[in-house]
Amino acid sequence: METVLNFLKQTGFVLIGDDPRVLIMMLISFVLMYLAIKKQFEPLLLLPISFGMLLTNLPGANLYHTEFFANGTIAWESWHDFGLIDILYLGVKLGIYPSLIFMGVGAMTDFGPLIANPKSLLLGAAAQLGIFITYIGASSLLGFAPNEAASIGIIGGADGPTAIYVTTKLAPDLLGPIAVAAYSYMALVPVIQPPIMNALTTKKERQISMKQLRPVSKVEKIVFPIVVTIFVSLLVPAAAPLVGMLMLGNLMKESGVTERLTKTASNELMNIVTIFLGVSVGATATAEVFLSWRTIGIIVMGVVAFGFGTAGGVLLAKFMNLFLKEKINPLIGSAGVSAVPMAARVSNVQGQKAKPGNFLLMHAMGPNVAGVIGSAIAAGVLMALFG
Amino acid sequence: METVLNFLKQTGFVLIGDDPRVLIMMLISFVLMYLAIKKQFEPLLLLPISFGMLLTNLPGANLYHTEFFANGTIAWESWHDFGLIDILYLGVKLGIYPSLIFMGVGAMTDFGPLIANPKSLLLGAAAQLGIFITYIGASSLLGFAPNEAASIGIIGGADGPTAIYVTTKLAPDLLGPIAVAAYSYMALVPVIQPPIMNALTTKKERQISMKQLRPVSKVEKIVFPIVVTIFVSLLVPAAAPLVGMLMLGNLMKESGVTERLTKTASNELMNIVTIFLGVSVGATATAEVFLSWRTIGIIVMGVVAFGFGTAGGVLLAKFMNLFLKEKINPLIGSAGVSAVPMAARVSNVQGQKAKPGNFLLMHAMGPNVAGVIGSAIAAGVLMALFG
Amino acid sequence: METVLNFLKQTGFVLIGDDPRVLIMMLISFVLMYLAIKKQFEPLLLLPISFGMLLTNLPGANLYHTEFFANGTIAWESWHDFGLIDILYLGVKLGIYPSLIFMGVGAMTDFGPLIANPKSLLLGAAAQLGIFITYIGASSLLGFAPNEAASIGIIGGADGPTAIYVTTKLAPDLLGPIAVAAYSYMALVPVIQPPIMNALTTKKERQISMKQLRPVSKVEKIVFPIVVTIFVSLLVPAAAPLVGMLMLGNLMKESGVTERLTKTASNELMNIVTIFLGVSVGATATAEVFLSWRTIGIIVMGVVAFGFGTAGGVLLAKFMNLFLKEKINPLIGSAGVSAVPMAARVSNVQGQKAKPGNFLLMHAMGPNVAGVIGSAIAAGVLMALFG
Amino acid sequence: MLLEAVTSTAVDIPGWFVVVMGLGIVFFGLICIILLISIMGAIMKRVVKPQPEKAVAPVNVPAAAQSTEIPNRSEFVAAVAAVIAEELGTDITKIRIESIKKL
Amino acid sequence: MLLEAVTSTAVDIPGWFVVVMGLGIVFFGLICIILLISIMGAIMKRVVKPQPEKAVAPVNVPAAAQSTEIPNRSEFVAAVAAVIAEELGTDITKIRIESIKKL
Amino acid sequence: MLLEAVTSTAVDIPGWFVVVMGLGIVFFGLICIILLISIMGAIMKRVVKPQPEKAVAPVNVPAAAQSTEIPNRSEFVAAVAAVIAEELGTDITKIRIESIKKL
Ligand code: NA
Ligand code: NA
Ligand code: NA
Repeated sequence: METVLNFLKQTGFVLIGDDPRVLIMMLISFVLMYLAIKKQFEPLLLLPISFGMLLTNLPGANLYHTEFFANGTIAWESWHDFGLIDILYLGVKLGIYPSLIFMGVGAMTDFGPLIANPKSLLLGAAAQLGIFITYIGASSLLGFAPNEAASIGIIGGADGPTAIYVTTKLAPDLLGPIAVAAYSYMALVPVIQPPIMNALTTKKERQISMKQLRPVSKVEKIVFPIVVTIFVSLLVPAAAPLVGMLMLGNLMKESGVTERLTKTASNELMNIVTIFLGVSVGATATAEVFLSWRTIGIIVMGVVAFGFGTAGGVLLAKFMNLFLKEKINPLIGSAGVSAVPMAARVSNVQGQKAKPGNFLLMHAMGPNVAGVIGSAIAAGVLMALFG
Repeated sequence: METVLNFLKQTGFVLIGDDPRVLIMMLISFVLMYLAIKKQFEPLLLLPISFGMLLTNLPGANLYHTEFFANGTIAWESWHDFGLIDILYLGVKLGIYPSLIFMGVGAMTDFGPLIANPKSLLLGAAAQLGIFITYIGASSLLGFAPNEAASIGIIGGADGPTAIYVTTKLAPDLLGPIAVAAYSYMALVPVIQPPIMNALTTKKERQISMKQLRPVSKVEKIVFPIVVTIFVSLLVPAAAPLVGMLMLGNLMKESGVTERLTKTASNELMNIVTIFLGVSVGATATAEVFLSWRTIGIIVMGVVAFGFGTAGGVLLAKFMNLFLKEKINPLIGSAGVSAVPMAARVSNVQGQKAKPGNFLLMHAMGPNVAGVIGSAIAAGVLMALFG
Repeated sequence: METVLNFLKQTGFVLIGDDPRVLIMMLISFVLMYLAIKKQFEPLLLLPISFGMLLTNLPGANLYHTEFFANGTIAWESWHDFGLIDILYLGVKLGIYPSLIFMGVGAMTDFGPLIANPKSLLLGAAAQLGIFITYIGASSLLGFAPNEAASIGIIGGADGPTAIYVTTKLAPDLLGPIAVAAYSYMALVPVIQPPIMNALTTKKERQISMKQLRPVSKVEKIVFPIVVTIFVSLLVPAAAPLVGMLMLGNLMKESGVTERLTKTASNELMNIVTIFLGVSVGATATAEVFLSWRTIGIIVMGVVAFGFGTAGGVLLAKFMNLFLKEKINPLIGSAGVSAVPMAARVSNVQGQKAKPGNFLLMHAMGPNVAGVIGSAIAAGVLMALFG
Repeated sequence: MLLEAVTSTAVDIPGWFVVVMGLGIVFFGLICIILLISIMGAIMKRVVKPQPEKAVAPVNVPAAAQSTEIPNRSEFVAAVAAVIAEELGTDITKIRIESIKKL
Repeated sequence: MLLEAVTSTAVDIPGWFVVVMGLGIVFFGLICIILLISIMGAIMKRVVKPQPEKAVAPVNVPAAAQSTEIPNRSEFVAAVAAVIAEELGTDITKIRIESIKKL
Repeated sequence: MLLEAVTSTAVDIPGWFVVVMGLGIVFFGLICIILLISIMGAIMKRVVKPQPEKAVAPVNVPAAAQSTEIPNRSEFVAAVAAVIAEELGTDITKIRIESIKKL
């Protein structure tokens, strides 16, 4: 009888008593699941992340151990006690998953609109404003350490893999809240961006039509990923894993000779990595690290990052119009944050609201994919400064 | 000339002389291949297992080294001598493969029939009787150590990944024979179960028709995996890796928003893991561990486990009928052992034999999937007791 | 100001100054990309290889570190500094990737033509002549060490995974140039072989028609991979990982009962491994190891290997015709080098040039797949001698 | 972990205890899940307006195809397509998908 | 690595410097890529005879379907499908695939 | 492992020996496989009633493409089906696949 009581005392039910904050974390994971499933907030990532968050907060299950990855190291000697998610997490910790996902992204990306209209790149640069403004805000106003502030800023890059890669290198403790914020705000792009876009533009500007893009030759599309890989990797070597894999994927696609590899990179391999990445990133969100004012700070700064990024893109477009003969519709500037292809669709929708039939999608794809390169460069700079 | 003779002495042909038992093991692997290919005994697992068994018993090939995994440890320092299967085996040893397979299983499982008829869960519980009866038999009668007896008992769970996971944790030496027994008996369900089912039921009982199940809402199907994950993981934390991944797969499926992940989890990822798991589990079946009276004991106890599990399910159904207004057809009780979906099909076939047109398949799917959860709980208890 | 200048000094642009040879390596990678994309030289491998070569030669990116894998060891203790490709390279270093690719190859190979006409195996043996002639040439004439000469010889095996596997074991420093040579020459088979084939045969010989092959039963196709696995692994145990996996893939295919595994092994799994293998093998081609007279030696000896292999196959076919009643068309002898299925197609094309309508494809497939087994055996012998 | 206290003395656990304890927890667990399902069902009824997805045991599935309305359209089409693909793989030659429509 | 010199004194980097430096390098990098694209374009025009693959924004793709010869049929259908999927993703409502045939 | 004895003195192995030994074992191995295939064939004939699967050398495969058939038919249908499935998943209402036929 005594033994049985003894047993019951050691179930997860009783262990909850030791740290009831796990209940709050479970609730948070439910909210994220709701957002992922019902509101379709980037479900491919948020559903695994939220489930990982649930699993890690089940007392006694020991699927993930924060202590094995403390202080930027890996407790290899404890391999015998590694839980399932500890092992999946190795791919995050070693920086493999984000690069592999980027390979898949590259295999699905068409840089044609960017090559056809290289000015797009300026918009993709301006929209990285949010990253650096947020860095200042997080470090000066909220007192985050510089490496943490840099990781928070990169939320404004609006690229999940980039945000996760940088955070893993600079501030792994914040991985959970930053990943959640990054993917949530990417899903909220249609909510966050339009008011800013409308506030900063006149109706007349939003009605600007843009002429059809020139055709881009296959050769240009093949040379582009090679040139960008070399140039960006030489300029900011820390960005090489992300940019290199992105462009390898893209080269495989555009070459047209490795179709089976392209298909696998952008489907099965990417899906496998996405599941592993999501579950293990979610698992880092333990009660201890997540339930803190810092998380709220991150969530607040995340929306600031998206906001300033949006504004930066739109304002530069307006500024460029001062000099350009063929005016740019400033609505495509906001697509420079990346959040591919959601932000470009938002530009398109807003453009059609201002003037039905005004298709901006292809024009917005230019800044949109430029933003991916832009935030990879920004990530490289931040990793170099604070790595 | 002398050198050449020297060479010949060191081929595998000559090494066979050192331990001719490998010839018997090859024969056994042929038998298993025959069963897998010709008799279609769970070929997806048994074919890789049997081939792994063949490879490991080729003297000199050194694809797998028992000694590197002796005493529950891994000889990392010998990485330089790791053979191909030693490396694939790491996924078994670290407990990764069974959980990943369970994710795929979850992504293919419909818990609807269970939610529609929760009483099914009692049958899924009763059918775990075989596990514990077998534990007693193996430990008291055959003299197996408790941890070994527990691993043998879990054969009665009729879930391959669960059996492999438990055995890896409790009695890795027995992995080969237990995996072979588990998958063979799962394939033999249509042979093992019907006589027991018929012996324990009257024809009238077998003719009972059951009314159509109620529709289950999408919300229920989504909430179910979350609730079960939390509850089971808290009750028996050791079962969390299995149940958690099973339910993650199921949640991905039922959510309907992560279709590409669901597809990969239940196809390519599962297939890759199945190959690696099969080959490496088969490779543990070296002559030394396999050719022993203990293997025969395991094979005998395995059928005992399936038999008592079947009986448990059927008898509880009969017992429940004493109290229920709407009678259960006791033939669906046997499906509680799991062996999804084979056991449910057996119930259906027997039902139709008793009364043509009496479709029991959907009714049997309830206990069938309940048995998966039931044996995961039983596994958790055994791992907690003997881990 | 000083700081900014300081920064610029440390970009990759400046680092190029430290070792401008990387520019030459980039040029070489461009040439390979051109061959892969425009000339379709085995693009599935050469495109990832060339991109890996590019990435590894971007100064500062540090995606791959030669020093971590120096002297046949792995600097595990430096895991913290492992770059992306260092980690991908582990699969090469541990010998996993070539075996997994061979499993996929096996799952796509039909040994039927070989079983129908076992004499093909003699041609597959004779075509390994190139391997050993090249060994002699590389070691005696060019002064390569025996282990290096053996790795160079295996280029003549005309099987990429075999060449990579052997080189990883015997002379990892030469991995880059040997992989490039092996895949390039495999792509050049339609250029290299025909002149040799024509020089060694009379028009009349090339016009020989061969009678249709007998049907091969399913049972024979199933038994064949099992028998070959056992026999070859016993004869040359070092070849077991390659032959075993090749035949596992083939058995899965021929058994007809594991279709989903076969599909994954020959598609997604193979594609994933191909990408990882290609990029990481390419990354070993650093300026230091690649820009050397040894590389030119390897490239020269590679074509010698292919040439003598071709000649060996053709000449043995002619020799066999001295004794055979039903003459063999000696054009199928050249297919014995493997380079599946390119070399068999070359035989077919030459056959039709000599006599339109003379279909040799199926007849050439016999020696073609025999060459895969033949070079695996040769690889085993060389690894045993010099490993 | 559950039962951890016992682990150290594992060899001493009597067999009947394992059976009682093991089957007991299995039954306890699954009975609790029954309750949880019932609670879930009750909450569903109140909070959510029940959205019956489909009957779980559609005995007469083929009948569905006779109506002009095709429920679960995508599954249906996928199934049809699978059949066609299957068929064409096995050299049957005259198949049409004509007007899978919903006008 | 870039900026390595600063790393050791990372805590001392003033915020404005990070912004100026960061945005500066981002702009510098992307402006350089603009130049590279232009150079690439110029070289293309000279060296390679431009082979326009297709318009990037092919408004009237369906026209292709009018011809009676359909080369590379499966690729073609995949492409058509992709276009449709794309379009439909952006709420356009009335599309038919009618008689993708080759008679 | 085979030839292990030699390994320690690897540098001393004369080249001709490698060639003779190597080619010798390759020929020996493949000749043995010839014998094994023959034995297998002989046993097959006795034990199993031969079940000829199909002719190994279907000489006139290309001919198939000449007919009015749609090559790669199953891929084609699968692609179309995928599109439909996709579309229908997103509740758009008027789609027809009419006459994907092969007449
Ligand atoms: Na961005
Ligand atoms: Na079970
Ligand atoms: Na070969």
